Amino acid sequence: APQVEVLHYWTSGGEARSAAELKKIMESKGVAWKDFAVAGGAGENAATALKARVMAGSPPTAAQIKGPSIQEWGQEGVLANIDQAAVEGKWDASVPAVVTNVMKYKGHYVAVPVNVHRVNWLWVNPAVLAKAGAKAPTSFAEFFDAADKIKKAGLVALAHGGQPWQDATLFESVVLGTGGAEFYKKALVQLDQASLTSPTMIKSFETLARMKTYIDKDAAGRDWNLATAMVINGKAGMQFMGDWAKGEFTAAGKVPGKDFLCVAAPGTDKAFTFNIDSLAMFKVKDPEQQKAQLTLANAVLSPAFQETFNLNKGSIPVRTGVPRDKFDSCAQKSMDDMAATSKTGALVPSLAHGMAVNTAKAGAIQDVIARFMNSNMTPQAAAQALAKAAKTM
Amino acid sequence: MAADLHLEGGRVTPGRIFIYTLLVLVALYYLAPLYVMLTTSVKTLDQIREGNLLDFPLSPTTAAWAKAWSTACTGVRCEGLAPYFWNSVQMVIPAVLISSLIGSLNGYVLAHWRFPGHNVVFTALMVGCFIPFQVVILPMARLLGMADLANTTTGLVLVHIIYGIAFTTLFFRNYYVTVPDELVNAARIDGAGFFTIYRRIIFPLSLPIFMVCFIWQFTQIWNDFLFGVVFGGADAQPVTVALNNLVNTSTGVTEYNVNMAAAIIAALPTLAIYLVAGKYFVRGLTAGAVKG
Amino acid sequence: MASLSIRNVRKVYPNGADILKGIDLDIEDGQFLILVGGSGCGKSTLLNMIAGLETVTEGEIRIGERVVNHVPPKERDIAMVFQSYALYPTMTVRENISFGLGIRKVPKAEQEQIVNRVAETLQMTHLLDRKPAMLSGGQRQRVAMGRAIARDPALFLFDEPLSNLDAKLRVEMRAEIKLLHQRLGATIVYVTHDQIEAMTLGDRIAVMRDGVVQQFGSPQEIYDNPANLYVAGFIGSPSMNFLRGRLVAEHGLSFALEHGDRTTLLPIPDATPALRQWLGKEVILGIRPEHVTDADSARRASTDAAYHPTEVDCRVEITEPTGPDTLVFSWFNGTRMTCRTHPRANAQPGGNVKLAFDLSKAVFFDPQSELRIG
Amino acid sequence: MASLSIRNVRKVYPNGADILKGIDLDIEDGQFLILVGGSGCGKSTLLNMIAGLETVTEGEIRIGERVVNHVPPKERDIAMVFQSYALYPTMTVRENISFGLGIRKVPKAEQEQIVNRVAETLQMTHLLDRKPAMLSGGQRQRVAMGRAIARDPALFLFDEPLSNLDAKLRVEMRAEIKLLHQRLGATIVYVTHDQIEAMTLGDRIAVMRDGVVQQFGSPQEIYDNPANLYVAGFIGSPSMNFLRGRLVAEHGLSFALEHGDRTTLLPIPDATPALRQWLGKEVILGIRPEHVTDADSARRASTDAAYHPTEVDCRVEITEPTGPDTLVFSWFNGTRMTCRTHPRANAQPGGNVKLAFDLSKAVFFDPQSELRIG
Amino acid sequence: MLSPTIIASLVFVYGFIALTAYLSLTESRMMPNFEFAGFGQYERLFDLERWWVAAANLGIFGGLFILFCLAIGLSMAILLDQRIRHEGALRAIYLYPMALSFIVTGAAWKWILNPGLGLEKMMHDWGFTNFTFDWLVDPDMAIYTVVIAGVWQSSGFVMALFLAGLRGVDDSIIKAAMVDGASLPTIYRRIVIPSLRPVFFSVLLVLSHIAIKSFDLVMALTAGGPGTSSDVPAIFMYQFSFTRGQLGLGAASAMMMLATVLAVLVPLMYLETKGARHGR
Ligand SMILES: Nc1ncnc2c1ncn2[C@@H]1O[C@H](COP(=O)(O)OP(=O)(O)OP(=O)(O)O)[C@@H](O)[C@H]1O
Ligand SMILES: Nc1ncnc2c1ncn2[C@@H]1O[C@H](COP(=O)(O)OP(=O)(O)OP(=O)(O)O)[C@@H](O)[C@H]1O
Ligand SMILES: [Mg+2]
Ligand SMILES: [Mg+2]
Repeated sequence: APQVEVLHYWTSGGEARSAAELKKIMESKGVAWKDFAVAGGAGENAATALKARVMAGSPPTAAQIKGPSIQEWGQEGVLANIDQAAVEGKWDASVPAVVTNVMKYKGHYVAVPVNVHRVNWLWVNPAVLAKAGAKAPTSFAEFFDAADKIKKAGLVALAHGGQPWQDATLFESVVLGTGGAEFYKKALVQLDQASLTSPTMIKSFETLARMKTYIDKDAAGRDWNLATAMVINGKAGMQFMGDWAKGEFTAAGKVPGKDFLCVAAPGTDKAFTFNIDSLAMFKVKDPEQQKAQLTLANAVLSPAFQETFNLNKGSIPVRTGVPRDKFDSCAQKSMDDMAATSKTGALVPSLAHGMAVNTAKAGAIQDVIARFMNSNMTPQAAAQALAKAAKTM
Repeated sequence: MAADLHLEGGRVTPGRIFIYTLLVLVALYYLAPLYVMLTTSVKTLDQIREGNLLDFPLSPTTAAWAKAWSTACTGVRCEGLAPYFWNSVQMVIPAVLISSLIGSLNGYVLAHWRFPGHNVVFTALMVGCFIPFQVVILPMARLLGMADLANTTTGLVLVHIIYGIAFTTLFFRNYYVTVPDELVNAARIDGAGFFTIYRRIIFPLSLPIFMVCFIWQFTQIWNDFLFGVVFGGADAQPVTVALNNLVNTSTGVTEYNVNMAAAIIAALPTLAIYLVAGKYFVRGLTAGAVKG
Repeated sequence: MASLSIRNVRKVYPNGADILKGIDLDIEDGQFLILVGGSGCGKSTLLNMIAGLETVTEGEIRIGERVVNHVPPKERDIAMVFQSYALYPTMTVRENISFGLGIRKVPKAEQEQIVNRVAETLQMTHLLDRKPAMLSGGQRQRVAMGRAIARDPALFLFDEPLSNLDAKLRVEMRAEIKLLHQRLGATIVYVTHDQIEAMTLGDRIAVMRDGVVQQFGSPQEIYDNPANLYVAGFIGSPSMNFLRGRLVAEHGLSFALEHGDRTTLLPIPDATPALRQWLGKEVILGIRPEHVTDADSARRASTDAAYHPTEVDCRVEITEPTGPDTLVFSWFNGTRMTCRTHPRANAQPGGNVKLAFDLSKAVFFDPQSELRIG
Repeated sequence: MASLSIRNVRKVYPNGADILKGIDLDIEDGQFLILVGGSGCGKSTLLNMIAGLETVTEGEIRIGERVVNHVPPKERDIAMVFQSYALYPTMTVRENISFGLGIRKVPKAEQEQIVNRVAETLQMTHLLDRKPAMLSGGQRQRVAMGRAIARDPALFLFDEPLSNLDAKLRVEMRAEIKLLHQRLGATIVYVTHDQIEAMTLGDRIAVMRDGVVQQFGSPQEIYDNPANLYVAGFIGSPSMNFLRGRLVAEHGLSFALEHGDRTTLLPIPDATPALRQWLGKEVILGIRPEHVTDADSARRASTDAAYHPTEVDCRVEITEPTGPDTLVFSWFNGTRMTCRTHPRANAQPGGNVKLAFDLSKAVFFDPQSELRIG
Repeated sequence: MLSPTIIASLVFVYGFIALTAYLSLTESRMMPNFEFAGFGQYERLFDLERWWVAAANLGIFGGLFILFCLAIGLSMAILLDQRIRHEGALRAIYLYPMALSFIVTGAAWKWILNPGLGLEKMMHDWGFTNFTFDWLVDPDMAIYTVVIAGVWQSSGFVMALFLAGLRGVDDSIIKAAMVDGASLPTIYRRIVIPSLRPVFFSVLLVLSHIAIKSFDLVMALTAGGPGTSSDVPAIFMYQFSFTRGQLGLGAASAMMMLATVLAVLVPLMYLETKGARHGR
């Protein structure tokens, strides 16, 4: 019988429910679903398992891979051409080019996008701000002003978890807010050496250094959702985090716009850092499985799935033509901003979530940021280290 | 040692009070994490958020245990740890038995059928204990793939056997060198061959060291994560992988009570083994396993 | 039963240790060969080679007519009793004894019969269902023996089988083994480093030292006419006394012992021509404790009315009354002497005793080559 | 040096085993006490109690004037040599010997002097820097001894110190210990199950059995006049021969031995009045091998011209030529006898030999109580 | 006669080591690539600050872990050897952490050591507001929390090994020392502990095995953080080989780990075999 084996790391509550939706759709189409879930460390264990499977010559039908990694796997020659599904599903028409470009290797579709996350969000607890006498910030100046007030009120201004990817998330929003989308692209996507050591970058690090002072000392190693919890129950005022944080708020029964606010990270309301989850398709021999693979690809992009999945996960659909009335205000803002920025060129890939550069470079950069966050490194030295890390092959 | 250093017998002296106090304090240190895990697993999420680590559960509930065992999601499946638990059982039993048996045979060869260079081989095996398992993942995957054993329990068992042999051989060899050569020679003269000697003479003597080896191997294999995740595939994932999936949420609410219950469930078989067979462990070690 | 012949056998261990340096021994069917020698001289090595447990580096070992150099142990038709018994600890006595039979596919009924017969011979029928751990040392010894005699091998090998027993049991087991040999007429090679066992059990003794056979002969031959100083000192307990002196031509031929400015003369009766050649030269005199005895006993015991042993006054250092005799350790001209006296001689430490030297049984050695003269 | 007194000492192990059942022993300063007895009779237990390594259940142990029941070992001023040597494996010989001195805070220089003196006494100066693993059994034994004599304790305790040695070394060490005792004038308690050691070393012997002292006396006393059958059989090697028979009034008093329809009469010279009381009753005769000898030797050795031992023809089963004597095992009226003959008697297995029974040295036992008569 | 399984395990160990050695000399990225490329990966490795942090952490962790396990294990064994009542129960308590996987250990300790959740919060709740224990979040101290958890897990096993060793010490040696006048501490210090040498060897072998391969524990407890401050070579290798697509570099780091093992193990084995020949 046709079946798909999907390697993914959607293991926690909301995500798992979303993935289960896909399973249901597939089963309704007569395709069995074999679940290969491997959680942990932003897909580290999944990557290892995947490599072992490829090495063994028995890759899964699809695996959760994203960004430049798709190109790297493409180079290994193990990804399947799914242009046929793209034609059937008219992907080129319904999915923005910024996204489809990532899904193609040498002009052919090898992966299917699942959703878009916006990363440059700032989550705010309005009650805390009100108590401290501050308002939701839109610039760094306002941000620090608000932060000072919250601190004075005896609360934590900035909820954060000291894990390398969270540090990087914070960093990229700061860079985007400091230098704008063009600078962001030059520095963090093209890794232009001059930009990396430029005063703008140094200024970004300075801002970051200042932000550190608003983070409580227990942040190291804290999971992001615990940081979010601090915002939810009023122990902290703000948090930089992608839109998946929304799930935590809603799970706690909070209402967007009332109990919490989603605002663009300071200085980035005209920009959008995206993080796209995607499923890369691996070459399978059995024609029946190949067909199942194509079915899977189209199922992922079907409006029905796009709606339920993204509602569950907090992200937004990757394609057009999905009814938006069920989505909350934050998601709707996200959709608008994405449409707008894709025209202005301010739609930029997230560095922290492996959308901007290949894994080796991203890792090296992440190491530099983590070191900066956890030591007394000067902004100048950090910029130099960043430039060096960018040269990693 | 068995020498009676304390002729005073059971009499209570300040020294003994001190010793007992110290022992009990240390025991508390060892027990603290277990206490935390156990109490947390029967608390409600609210009490966990509000309360103190050492607080006694206010209204103990086994809901978390039930969830961890049978309904928690570990991916698309929401069947709890139960199916993975059985995967682990299917993997660990043959792997422990076979690796111990092979270790026993190897130890017998190294201790009693000395061939030229047996010391070199032995040293090489010891060094082999130190190979970081990460480096064997890819080549091993390729070999398993070629043997058509990738993603099967059989393949996983095989890998555990191969990398368990070094340690089991070490244990058995060190035990068997305490069995006098003359016993083997006597059997050879009585007309027994290699396997007869093993089966009739050596094997019946090996119970204590088999216990040590079983316990060690069981712990190692049951608790292994790395091999399980990369060679287990979708169908043969052991309980540690499921536990990891459960605990390592990347999004969503962390249910500490379920996590703790799951952690304890995953550790139950090994805990049981230590409690039941622990005394054989020390006895077996005394019988020769640690004599370098 | 079979003869055993060992021809120029050498053993070099893989680590280069040259342990046996050309051993030649021959015994006939039904003979009892004893291997003695100090610790580490290669006795067990040789025995293991006969058993096939060690390879033969050079030379030839024959059991009966067959060269067995390359025959594995189980096909050599031998039975061996190990120094440490080597009983199978997990088996009962019965199973221990029948193990070798089972492997040789002897029918069950016959096995049982043999086990019972053996158990009766060794008086251990009541022990058959015990495990070795529940047996005393002597009982274990008997089981080890039983395991060997249950089979009917061409050759028995014993490696110091009594060394772990206490003296009393050792005497009993010695008698048992001797009886066994007489009853079965078995060919036996027996390793020991106990000279009493060597003397009392063997038909032939090979005295080894550092991988070389020093002397090979009957016990009496070796006791009375040791080939060299080593053999003379090794065989006999307490050891032979050695005195260094000069041969002089008084009373026929005499052994002259100088100590300070005193010279003691010990006349030698029936001196051989070979010995006469050494007149005027230095020799070593060897005399056993029982030939240095209290003067009174010596006179009574003398068979040869014509010969009167020389009597000398000596200072007694220690006495050891063993019951039937009293051993006296005394100083004689700067050498410590062991003498065997009758209890009634009543020597006392610190006192003096008149000792009689019976030189008719003395032997002489070349101080350079250490070989016996004559 | 000190006297040792053991008064009604009992030992019950925690598991309820009642091992010592009231031991009374007294030795004076400088005496050499031997404890002998079968395996498991409680010798080591008693020694350990004297050393303070086991608690005393009941009774009193005194070293010198002091009751030591509750004194820990280190304050008892004793030195002990263990059966298994118990050398400290991680220390060199030198360190082994000086360990006890160091603990007693003897100055370094003096320690060195003592170690050197001890090493010289025991001829092991060249071994001082070796570890025990590199020593042969005999050398280890000497180190254990050295460790004990390095100190100058009130009391030496030896637990079967020679049991692991081969016969040759055993004889040498025996002499060494005897000498040591004479030189130091030390008080010594010495455990052994070897009767020869017991006979040759001790001033006093205590023969134990199942936690009870069977006889306590000088070696000669015990050898000549054993208190009961057990002691008689235990002391002496080879063992005393026992014959069961009846006392009849022929040739004064005779021991009548019936076998089938034959009766052999052995006249008893110098019968004591106590023995005469048993006329007509059944008794057990005990006679040592050296008093059953070949007729020829017996005649020669006899001191009493008036008494002529009874001569009997016996069938020889085995012979054991030990060198100075030949042991003959023979059957006499249904009992196996061990006899000590002169080598020239030349008994042959299967042949006959005329044996002379010297009943002047025989002892008699009550078959019921097993106590000696007279 | 050489057992085929020994050969097999030697092949699977040394064959794969050889393969890794070769990969460390290639430019392998995501997947193995067998084109020889010289020692570039090693140069890159030595140039990486993170590698040196990891190596230094292994030194700190390995050293302290082994030291404390030895000290605690030996002390506990000696105390338990004093004819303790309920020895069996105590032994089981000390031994049970060994039964837990490092993932569980790490999770439990992560919670206890977390200043906001565990010990520190508890002390604050009880009124000791000056109490601070924030090693887990202190980049300079994080590696020591790994030591705490590691010692907790393994010291019981070490205790069992030593206890077995103590039970094997010849009685009469101890009696001899008592008669020689030594006190209990002296007996242990001078006589008993020195004769446990082979046990020390086994313990060192097992502990260094655990230390060098420590991966799960660090992963679960600190995940190498804060930042990379508690990184260890095993994590370094894992990340570079599998997550970061720098297989060649990962292989180079694996080779460095193996070299360290050899550097420690070979002298140890030599000393031990030599000691076994002459020492005991
Ligand atoms: N496998 C071996 N390799 C190298 N040398 C060996 C080996 N086995 C024994 N030897 C050496 O050979 C010599 C003779 O050993 P063997 O066991 O034959 O002595 P032995 O005469 O039986 O002594 P003992 O009376 O102590 O039993 C010894 O020096 C011993 O160290
Ligand atoms: N700790 C103990 N608990 C109970 N019984 C014991 C203990 N130690 C020894 N025994 C028993 O006490 C008896 C006497 O033992 P002991 O060691 O004193 O014998 P021994 O006379 O020295 O014998 P051997 O000659 O064999 O050394 C034995 O039956 C032994 O089993
Ligand atoms: Mg030998
Ligand atoms: Mg004893």
